[in-house]
Amino acid sequence: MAKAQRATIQEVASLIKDGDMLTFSGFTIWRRPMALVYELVRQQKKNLHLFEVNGGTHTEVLAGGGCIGIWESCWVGHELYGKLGERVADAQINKSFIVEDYSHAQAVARLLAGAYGLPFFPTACSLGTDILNPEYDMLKKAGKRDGSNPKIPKQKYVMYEDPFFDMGGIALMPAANPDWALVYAQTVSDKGIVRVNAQTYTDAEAIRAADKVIVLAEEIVPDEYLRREPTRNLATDYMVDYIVECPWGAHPTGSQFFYDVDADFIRSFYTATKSQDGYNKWADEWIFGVKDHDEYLAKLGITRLDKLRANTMLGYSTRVKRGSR
Amino acid sequence: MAKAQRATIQEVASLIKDGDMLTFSGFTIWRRPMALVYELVRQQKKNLHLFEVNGGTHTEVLAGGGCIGIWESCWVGHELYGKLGERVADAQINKSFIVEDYSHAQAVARLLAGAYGLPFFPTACSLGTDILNPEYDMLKKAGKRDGSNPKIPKQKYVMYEDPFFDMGGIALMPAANPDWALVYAQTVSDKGIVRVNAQTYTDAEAIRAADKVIVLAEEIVPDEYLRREPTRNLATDYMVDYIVECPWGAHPTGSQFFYDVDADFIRSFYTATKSQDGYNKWADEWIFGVKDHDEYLAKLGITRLDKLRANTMLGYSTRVKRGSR
Amino acid sequence: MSNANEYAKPGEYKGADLLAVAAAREVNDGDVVFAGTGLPMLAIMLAQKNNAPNSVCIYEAGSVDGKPIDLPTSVGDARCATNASIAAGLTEAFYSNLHRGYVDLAFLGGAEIDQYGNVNTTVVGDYANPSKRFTGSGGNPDINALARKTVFIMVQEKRRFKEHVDYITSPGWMVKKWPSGELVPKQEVYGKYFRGGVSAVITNMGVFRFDENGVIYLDTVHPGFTAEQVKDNCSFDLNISRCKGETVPPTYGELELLYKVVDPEGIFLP
Amino acid sequence: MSNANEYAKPGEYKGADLLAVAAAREVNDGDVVFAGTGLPMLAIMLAQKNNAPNSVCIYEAGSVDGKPIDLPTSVGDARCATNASIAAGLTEAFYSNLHRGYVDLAFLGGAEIDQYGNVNTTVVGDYANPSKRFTGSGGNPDINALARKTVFIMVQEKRRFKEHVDYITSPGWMVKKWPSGELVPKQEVYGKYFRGGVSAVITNMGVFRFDENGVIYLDTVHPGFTAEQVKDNCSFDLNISRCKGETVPPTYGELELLYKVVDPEGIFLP
Repeated sequence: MAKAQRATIQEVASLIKDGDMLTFSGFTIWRRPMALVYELVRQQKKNLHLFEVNGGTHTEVLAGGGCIGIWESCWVGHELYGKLGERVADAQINKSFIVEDYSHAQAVARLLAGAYGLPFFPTACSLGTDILNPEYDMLKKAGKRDGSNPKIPKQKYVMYEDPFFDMGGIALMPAANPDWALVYAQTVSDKGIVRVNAQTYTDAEAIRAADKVIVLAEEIVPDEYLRREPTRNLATDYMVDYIVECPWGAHPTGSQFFYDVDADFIRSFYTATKSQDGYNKWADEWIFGVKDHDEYLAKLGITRLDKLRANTMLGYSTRVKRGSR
Repeated sequence: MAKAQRATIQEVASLIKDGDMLTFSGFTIWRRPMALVYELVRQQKKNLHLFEVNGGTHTEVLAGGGCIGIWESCWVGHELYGKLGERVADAQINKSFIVEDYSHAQAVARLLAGAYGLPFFPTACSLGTDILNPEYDMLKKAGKRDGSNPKIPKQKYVMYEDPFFDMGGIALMPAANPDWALVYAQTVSDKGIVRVNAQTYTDAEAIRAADKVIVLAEEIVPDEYLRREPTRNLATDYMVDYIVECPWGAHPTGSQFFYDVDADFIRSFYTATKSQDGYNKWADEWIFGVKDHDEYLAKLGITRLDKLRANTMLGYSTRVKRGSR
Repeated sequence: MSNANEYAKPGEYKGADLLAVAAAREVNDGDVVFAGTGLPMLAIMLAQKNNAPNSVCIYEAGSVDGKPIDLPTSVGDARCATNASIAAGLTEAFYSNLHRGYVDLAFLGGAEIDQYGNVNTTVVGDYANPSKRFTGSGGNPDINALARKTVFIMVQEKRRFKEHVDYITSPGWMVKKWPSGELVPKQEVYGKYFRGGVSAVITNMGVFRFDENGVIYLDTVHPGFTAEQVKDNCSFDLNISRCKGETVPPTYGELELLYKVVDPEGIFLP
Repeated sequence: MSNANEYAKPGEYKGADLLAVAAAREVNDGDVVFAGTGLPMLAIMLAQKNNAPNSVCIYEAGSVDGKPIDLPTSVGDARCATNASIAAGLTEAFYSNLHRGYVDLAFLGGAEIDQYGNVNTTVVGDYANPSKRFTGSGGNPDINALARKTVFIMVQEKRRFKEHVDYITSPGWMVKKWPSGELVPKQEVYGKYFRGGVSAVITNMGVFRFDENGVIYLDTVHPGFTAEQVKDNCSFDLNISRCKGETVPPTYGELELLYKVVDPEGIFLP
């Protein structure tokens, strides 16, 4: 049955406890639940266990904010607008949190297993690499694979010989079932049905894999409208726990058919956050310096936001200057 | 790249060799490639190896036609219009072909593994049942699990103990990668992009799992039209080998938004085919008695077909009498 | 209707009516129900229009929470997807929903059942040399295996209620552990995937439940039948000592819903 | 353009131009190409508009065979899905397409590479105590592992061309067999999943290929450079004995396509 409750960003953020395991919707710099991510920093969450198929600007915001205890993923950066994830890099080098690397398809395998309620999912991707180096199992090195934390599998992966077709050895990847999926979607119904535009990334899997789901949506629409085209919906209402209507909630990441990536904003974030001091100054201005999402938007201003607004036919902005010409 | 060739029912049927492994689109009595199934009987194919997530009227047509050598599935019947699959039942009882039973979700697991290029897929469904009784592995009993046929796995399933979360034993189901997927879809583009309406059943998995794919479509449309809404497409052109435009190609099974199930036709088929003699008489009239699909449709007549035509808003017929009132 | 809540008297309703009504009453409001073809579809639609308006129905062909305008005749019917929240495929139904653990109640049929609630829908006789073939498992054992509760809807006949079924298609409370095949409690085979099991069997003669040892007993007998008659229609020694009386008959309101709203065309209720 | 097929002279094009053009020439018409972010996107779009009009591009975020009107800046960009045949997710890209075996050519970048074509995009130094962190693997090792051929596009620097990379992120011709970690031929680790491997590495100085033993050698040197200069920009002893001459420079037509059609906004080509 529908169980999704309407709530505010502050309310849903307050439900997330230090040490909880989180995953996110989106892909690198697209459809990230940024308004909620900022609020997690504002509420100074600690020791969060991130499992994400891929990282992005939101990961850097949380890393710099000192919110992360464990980061399991395969990639972090800002795509064309910042070639590295400097806060995660610092953390790995200074061992301020645990970094566990998987490949992209291995991370998808883990989330698929979680979404399907399977203990593991097999994959032949990335065999023969240092990603599978037993010496580089950082959670094991930290003594965290003893079974005491039900969210941390007893092994990073297991090799298994195909008994059916003699294909050879294949890697079994353990399920990932985070406590929370923090999702940004373009549209959610007043009962909790979720719909996204364009690529679905791993959003459907993240929603199903997580124990609890928060959906920030650009707009909340009447349930019956989304039921007219059920083939276009990503998740049903009983998979969602909280819904928040939050226009521009993915900024500075992009939201197909609503707004484009704010390249300048991400570029300046990247430049500013190459050092922790730089991050702190940036956060003082853009996270702690604004009370909430409304103040954040007011600070950005309508002129900037309108430039990002998507062309209704193309689904992305034709007004932003993207290159040198 | 697009490689799909236009062809006729006769041409594509002639490409399927005796002994080939086949799977089908659709679900029980919906979206089955019936026009092609009839032609397989007309061309008197023998010893076909059917792997299907579930059977239906088309299975009975092939069973009665003497086309089947191995049937791996979980169910056969005509839903409300015929409570058993009499031709398959006779074959199992008389051992005229091999019947290998899986559960529905186990069969889905096998097709998913095939679609993803995995050697197996895990499932906790239907543990503790006689479906997993080693004594009832009929392909093994027939000596067909010796690895000589690459389409028959060396084992029916393997139990594996979860090494990650101590969930217990889970069944690993071997991949199914049929030689052919025989697909009926409402729409295919002139380059081979496939789109279906309403439920997708296991059509996407069948197309990806099979080595070669034949698509019978109600209509062939210009490629650019299907590219305007890529989220609605089921398969891309390079996954499809042959396309056949074949209106009413799924009759007597249903095709959402084109026509409903022909309940009377299936009921009379079921009644007629309780004995092999009855089947033979039926086939003489409806398969061998008509030269091709056009003659079949002419024999059915426009009045009957128009009754089945789907209401354009609801997607099914509101003109057929379905019950006693 | 003024007398909507009054109970109909024997003779005013058919066996199938009570079957559907009694089954519908097993649905708790808000349940996520995974229903099989036939009477279960009738029963869940009645429940949604009566006692469990917030219950949700999943069909294995891939529709989630459909709100059919016209009664579907099978789970793959186009009608199942009308006003659904999701119309996808079997992977969505069996893995993203069932295997993941969203399903509260399995609503299924069966050909034969044993004292532990094991159901056979596959063959009569030795599987390797059967005397009769039924349709086969379909999704019955999958749904029953991983839902938190299962209700079976069946026809009561001596030959259908057996001490041991010829073939366990769908798991009850005592199932087979392979390779030995010994009967063990369901929990032992399912490990942490154990979520519950068969909670009720509803026939045209009575409502059955299961005791602490997973053995079936008669819970209520339908009006017009005696516990002894039910016992006579089982080939094992049915425990009728816990029978707490008559099954509550349908109300006129429920019958009205069944015949006027749920199945006005007379598809499952001629 | 009258002189579209004439070759540009040194000084008339930049290093990145030749990089993109040489990479585009590695695409055979009809190839299913799985491309990573950056220059590979530029190169595949050039190939589609020039020598391989029937090639198809998959991006890991879930778009298949998109026909972007505007150049995407990353693989998850909304622009990737314009006029695509499928817009789905990573499961579609990595499993239904890559793992199933539909991909002919992987088109990828890299930070460091060794003589066997192993690529590092993860860390500098010991992984447990790194001195520098790159972005991480992303889909690079997955795509490279299961495509039939891989082309890497990289910057040529002595510190980037190493005898052994600090961390094998993406598999070359000699990979690590666990738990021992000994270097073995890729086939040995991939079994029947072996479909091929790295076929070319293209830098701003030359085009490299691999010999029968899976060892890299210089195939052609870009105009304006000598084989010795390339050798000096590798920290291992590069085999230049098989260098068959100069890389064919871009044509004016290719440059026109790159700057006017593929990247008119100056995103990858300032």
